[in-house]
Amino acid sequence: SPSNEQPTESAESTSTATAGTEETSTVTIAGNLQGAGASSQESAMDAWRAEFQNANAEVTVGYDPVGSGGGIEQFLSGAVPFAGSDGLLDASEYEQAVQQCDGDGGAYHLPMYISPVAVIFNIDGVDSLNLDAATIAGIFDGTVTTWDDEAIASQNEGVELPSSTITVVHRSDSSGTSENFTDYLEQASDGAWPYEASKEFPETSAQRVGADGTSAVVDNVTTTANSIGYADASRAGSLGTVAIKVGDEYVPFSPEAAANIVSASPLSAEANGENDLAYEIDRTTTDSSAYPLTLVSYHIVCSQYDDETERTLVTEFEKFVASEAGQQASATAAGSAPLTAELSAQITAILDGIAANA
Amino acid sequence: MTTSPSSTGVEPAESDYGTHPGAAANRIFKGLSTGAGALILVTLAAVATFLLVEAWPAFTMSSAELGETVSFIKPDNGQSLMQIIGYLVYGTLVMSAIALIIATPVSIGIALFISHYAPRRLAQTLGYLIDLLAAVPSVVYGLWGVAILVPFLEPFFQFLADYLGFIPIFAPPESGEIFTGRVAMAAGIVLAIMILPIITAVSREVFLQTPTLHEEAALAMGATRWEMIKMAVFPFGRSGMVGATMLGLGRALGETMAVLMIISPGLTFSPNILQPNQHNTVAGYIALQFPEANSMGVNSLIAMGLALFVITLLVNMLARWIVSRRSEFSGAN
Amino acid sequence: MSKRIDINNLNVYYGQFLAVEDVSLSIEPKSVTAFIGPSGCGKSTFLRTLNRMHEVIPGARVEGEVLMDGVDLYGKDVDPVTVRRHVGMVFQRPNPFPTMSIAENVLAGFRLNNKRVSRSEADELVETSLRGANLWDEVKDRLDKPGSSLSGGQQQRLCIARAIAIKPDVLLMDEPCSALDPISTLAIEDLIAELKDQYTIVIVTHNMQQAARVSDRTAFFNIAGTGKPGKLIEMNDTKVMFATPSEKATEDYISGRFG
Amino acid sequence: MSKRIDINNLNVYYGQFLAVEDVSLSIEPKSVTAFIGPSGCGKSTFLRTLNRMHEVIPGARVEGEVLMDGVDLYGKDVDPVTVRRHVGMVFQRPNPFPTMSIAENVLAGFRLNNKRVSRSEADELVETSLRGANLWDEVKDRLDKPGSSLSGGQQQRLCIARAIAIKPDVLLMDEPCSALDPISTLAIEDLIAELKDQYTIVIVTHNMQQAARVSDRTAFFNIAGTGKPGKLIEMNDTKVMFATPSEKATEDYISGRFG
Amino acid sequence: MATTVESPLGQISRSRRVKNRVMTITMYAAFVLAVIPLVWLLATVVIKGMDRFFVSDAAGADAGFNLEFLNQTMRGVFGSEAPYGGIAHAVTGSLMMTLAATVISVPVGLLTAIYLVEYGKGKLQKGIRFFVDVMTGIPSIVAGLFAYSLFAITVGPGTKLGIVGAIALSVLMIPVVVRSSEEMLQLVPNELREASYALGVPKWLTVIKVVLRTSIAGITTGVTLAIARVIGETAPLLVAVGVSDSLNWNLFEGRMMSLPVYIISEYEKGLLPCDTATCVAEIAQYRAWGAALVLILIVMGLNLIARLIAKYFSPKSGR
Ligand SMILES: Nc1ncnc2c1ncn2[C@@H]1O[C@H](COP(=O)(O)OP(=O)(O)OP(=O)(O)O)[C@@H](O)[C@H]1O
Ligand SMILES: Nc1ncnc2c1ncn2[C@@H]1O[C@H](COP(=O)(O)OP(=O)(O)OP(=O)(O)O)[C@@H](O)[C@H]1O
Ligand SMILES: [Mg+2]
Ligand SMILES: [Mg+2]
Repeated sequence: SPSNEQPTESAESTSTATAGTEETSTVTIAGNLQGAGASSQESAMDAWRAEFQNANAEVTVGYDPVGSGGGIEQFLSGAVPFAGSDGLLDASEYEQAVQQCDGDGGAYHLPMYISPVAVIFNIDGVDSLNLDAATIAGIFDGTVTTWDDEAIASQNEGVELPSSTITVVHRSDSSGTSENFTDYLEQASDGAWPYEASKEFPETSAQRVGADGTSAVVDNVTTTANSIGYADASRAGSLGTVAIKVGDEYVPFSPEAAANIVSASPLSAEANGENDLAYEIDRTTTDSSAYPLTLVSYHIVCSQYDDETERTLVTEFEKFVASEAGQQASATAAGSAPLTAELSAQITAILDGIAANA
Repeated sequence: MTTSPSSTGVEPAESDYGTHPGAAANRIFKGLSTGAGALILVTLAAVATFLLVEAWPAFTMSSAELGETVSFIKPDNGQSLMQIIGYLVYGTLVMSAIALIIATPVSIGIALFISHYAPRRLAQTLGYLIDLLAAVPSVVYGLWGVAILVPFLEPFFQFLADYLGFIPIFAPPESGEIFTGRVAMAAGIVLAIMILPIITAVSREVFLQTPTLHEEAALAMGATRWEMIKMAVFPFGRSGMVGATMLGLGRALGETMAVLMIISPGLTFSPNILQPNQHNTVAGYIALQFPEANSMGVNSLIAMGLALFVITLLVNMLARWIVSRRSEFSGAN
Repeated sequence: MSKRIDINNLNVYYGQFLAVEDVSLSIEPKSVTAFIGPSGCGKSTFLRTLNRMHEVIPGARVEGEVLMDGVDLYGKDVDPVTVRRHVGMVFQRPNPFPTMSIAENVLAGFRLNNKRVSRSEADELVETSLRGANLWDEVKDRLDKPGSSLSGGQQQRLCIARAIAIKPDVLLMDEPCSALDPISTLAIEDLIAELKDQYTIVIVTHNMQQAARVSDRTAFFNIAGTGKPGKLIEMNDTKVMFATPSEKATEDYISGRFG
Repeated sequence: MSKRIDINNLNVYYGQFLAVEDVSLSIEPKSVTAFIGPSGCGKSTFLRTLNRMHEVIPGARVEGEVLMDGVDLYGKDVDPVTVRRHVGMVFQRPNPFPTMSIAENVLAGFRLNNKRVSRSEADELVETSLRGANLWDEVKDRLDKPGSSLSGGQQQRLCIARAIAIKPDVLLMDEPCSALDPISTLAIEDLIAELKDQYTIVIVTHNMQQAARVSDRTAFFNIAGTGKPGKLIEMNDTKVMFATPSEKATEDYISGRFG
Repeated sequence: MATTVESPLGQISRSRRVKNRVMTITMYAAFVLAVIPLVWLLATVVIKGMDRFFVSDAAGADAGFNLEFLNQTMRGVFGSEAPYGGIAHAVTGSLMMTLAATVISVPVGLLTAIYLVEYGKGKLQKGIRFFVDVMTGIPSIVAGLFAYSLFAITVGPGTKLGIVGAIALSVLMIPVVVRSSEEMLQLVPNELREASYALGVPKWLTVIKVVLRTSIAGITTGVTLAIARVIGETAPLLVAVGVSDSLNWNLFEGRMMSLPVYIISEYEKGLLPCDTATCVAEIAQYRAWGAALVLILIVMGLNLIARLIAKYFSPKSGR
């Protein structure tokens, strides 16, 4: 019915009006670009897509938040030209990418969405706590079971801690957030975390509740007194958050600190050459300007696209995502940490390379 | 008016009683409906084949290798593919059983209320109300369950744990305190609310069909209304009630969203339905792991889907057997 | 074990519709009373008011009195369930409970009032009731078989056995033979003749010959047309009624001129 | 518009069960033939074989011949659908289509067969058929009302109108009055008397008086007991049959000694 | 045994009376018990679902009641600022896909039911009956995966179209349609079939014009129940159709949004970052509950339509 069509246009026109601030690209591009993958980026992706479409009225960008696994699967089968992923391709997937991408160059990871993971808690009257990785590991593993435990109290002098049992809230679904969190605990806790990093939160002996998705975790922490959990920092809301011990200092999460840890981390040993920005986040850093409990979500793209339109769409879109404007949009809408200027420039250069790689 | 009974069929139109016009349409229609039935069998065969083919790689890969490829399969922790399937089948059955145990008597009560107790005018409206409940999408049940019902149930669970905690199934978590309502019992209750309207609707229809003959026979002997129901309505409706329950069970077995939003899942064979992290359902587990699964992960998940499919098959066979076992004494006479 | 029933000025309604109008008659104890009349004249309706079975039908209600040995069945303190214990009923189509065995069927009513029945007591009751219904010899070897495995006539006698097992005072029968073959019909008629030594029996029948054969007194009901109420035309000793009916309509009906 | 039917050595089975055994008889055109006999003797079963309606029942089958003006209805090239257009049927309980109006019910034979009839033709057909069924005057003002809004007797006549609207040769009626009150019964009986000028009519009835009143010839069926097959005992002109039956069983049945 | 008190005919034993009373009360209680969650659930959804209708692009969170939510899509909508976005595309998608699923399922399901009731015999009939029951047990996500891989194999990888979702939904819908229609067809009295045959009407016309026509009311109700069952499905649609933020009327081109997927994805967004005067942090929650309300209203609307159809077609009762 026509009444349905109308608002779309009006929605578009209002958006175009606000898009005046955008540096308009010189090339006019048109077409459909479809991606799929991690749902962690969904809110950021909404912002990128909307802004990019505003600047390029003839482009439609879509993104199916089917999860990293699903995104990679679709990328490798050629169903989508780029995927969003919280994790890195494994060896066999790298191999398949060589097959799927039009040249022999395989695929690249581009870190586009950097988001600190906050350790959130709900204690009446307490807004922030200082904890080191070992204590966090103890709490989530069930070796530290009450809030007034010495391990916690010793790091938080002057804070009035209840004696109640700690309820741990964790993700029950497979997720990149869990993987980053457990990876941090495994590496930074000096063995206090006896499990391996994993997308599934392990079955610890803490008094715990598993919840499906970030929202449910946040809801549970919000409604359960004396509980603790972890979630995208942007979702912490008014809940208390933990400043984690890095080096000798307690560092609360912040966008800058999150961006810094990426710059401070090495590339993965398995990375596909220097253009493949697959980071191995350095969880044990002692650099207290960095926040090591950070999730990096990538856009995985091919090093070469034979199809002219596809190449233009992917590279133009990704360049926008990496640009200051793009990063600012996601920071506002999704609370992510903007890329540092150097990283942004590096990504743009890589994308220019792909664009030229006809 | 030819009187040649032995007309050879060369010119059937000559006989007054030859083939009627449109006899072909008759055959076509029969063919179409038989075809539709066959199409269902074909679809089902296709689904089964799909499940088998997709599950095959996961079944044939060695347990250790699978553990390495698929993140959620951990043979070292006692969670090989087969073990997970075992836990999930158990969890599915536990939650469905809770749902059935609650929903069946309540539904039958409501159905009887509508068919034999409520004034007729009222009964119709009531029937409509209940049907509406059947129309509420499961996402909405999930949203409501998690936002409203689960917090409401917590004190009630605590009460159960305090007074009946000595029975293993109602044993509280170690601390003795119900710290979350996101347990198998809660999921079972929401499932019960979901399947209630289906069971009610079907058993109501069955009860309404009870032959007046038998009802009156009981009443004429000086039976009270309840005695009449026991004597005439239940025996007649038994197979219908089983059928209704099976329909409800079908929905409970396959329900994803509502369970997922409510339960704090786990993989054990624990009987403790008031403790979190003990149970999960096949459908729920698939939905939890599917987004982040790699290709072998998807194969493994489909293997679990196959398991659910097989359970449904078995449950249906069981139901049919129950019904047929009683057929010697059936109401159809 | 038999009672006298007096009906005074009884009207029966289905909602707004007056189905039976202003019937007054008396039923003698230890005798067989037959109700005859064309279809739709309200025989069944009237019969059912004698044990308040009409209350089972939504909207059905009565005005008037039904006195059983002087007690008004519609009195305030009277529970219809108790009424039906005293006034048993047998229906047109035999309706044994299909899920019960023959013995259980006989005991069904008795069990309601007596939770614990010893085995021997139960066996005895089954035997006497089935003997009373002339069925014992035919079924004694298969008492645990379902009631529905019997032939129509046997099923009907089983229903009679079930009804007399609770030792009612009155037995109502609504066209008990109309679904049966002639052999079974004869068996039931013989049975009625025996039962009247002990019970007050009221039987509705479409079959004049049957009424003539089994009943002591006959009541003839008629109806003026669709939508009109049924009325009692006359009641008399059966012999008198069939020989010299006092009403023209009765004569017409009996002689087969209509109906 | 009327035919003679000859039945030779007909057996009818329900699965393994022989319901009617070895019946041979002839039905004269433009006359009313009545089938009488106790319940379960196979009257309905036999009647349905005359337009192959028994084939609707799973497992039912026949052996033998039914010749309509010499054509075997069970011949190889004969389509049961066509047979039924020649041999109409009216059932025990009036069954107008509940979703159709009175007029549509009359036209059902055409409408359901996707036959186009012009408006005027249709109007005419409705009127003649309803007049033929003696119903026109009662319903002419409400032809578009649902058929179920009529009284039982009117519904039954509507069913007759529906059956004669397709101009069959033979009209079969299975206890057409047994669910009706006496007034409606008389109306139908009058109608039958009129219809026999045009149609061959076969009627099953439980009611001896009715058979005596309406039929020209009567066939008496009987059954030896439950589970035994029904048989034709004798057939004769109705007057002869009722005055001087040649068989003892017939006499017993007619005089009401059983049944 | 019974003790005679006032009643001249005696009374039934106390225990029997008590039991009868208790059971009567139980029945009433069971009913009330079932109505409570229904009313509660509806009330919750209505109350929470109204929030979004009081937010407008122009006036922000303090706007009066408005229907923007129904007219807007999510194209260009992000974060907690205006435009606040709506469900026009999700409603369209849900309706189109459900409609397509209905168009596929009803003929197949109905014809199968006709086969089972009117034609079926022997092994095939038994088999179909049994497997239709088994089919009700296909987990919905498996149906989605099945449809997705069917198209991945036949059309090409990554084929996500409205029609794929419709096929997934059909797999879930068909058994429900068969089951309910079968029950309804069986309720049509044989008398009517016989009346039709006796008029020389062939079987197929009898089935279509008498049997179906008489049972259409019940079948409609069954179909609505089946629709209600699938219109709330999430998992299979996410897998088979993907998501979209724009209006799409074409089942054979491009992704489509649906209401349940919309609800979940908005619910997942949680509280959004918000530090200006005009932003609405809870907007995603508002949208989720608002969409849930609309979904229930749609289902109720369908139910109502079905009832009207049922009433219109139902056999005309006497006088
Ligand atoms: N449940 C009912 N609701 C409304 N009217 C009814 C009901 N049962 C019977 N009637 C009407 O009451 C009248 C008397 O019916 P009843 O069944 O008592 O007649 P009957 O003499 O027993 O007839 P039959 O010989 O056919 O059994 C009829 O007009 C009938 O239509
Ligand atoms: N559909 C059926 N399947 C099996 N047996 C049947 C079926 N219909 C009738 N019979 C049996 O066939 C025999 C003849 O039945 P039929 O209905 O023809 O008798 P009838 O003379 O019409 O009796 P009534 O006077 O009661 O109508 C009976 O023994 C009956 O049980
Ligand atoms: Mg009667
Ligand atoms: Mg018959």
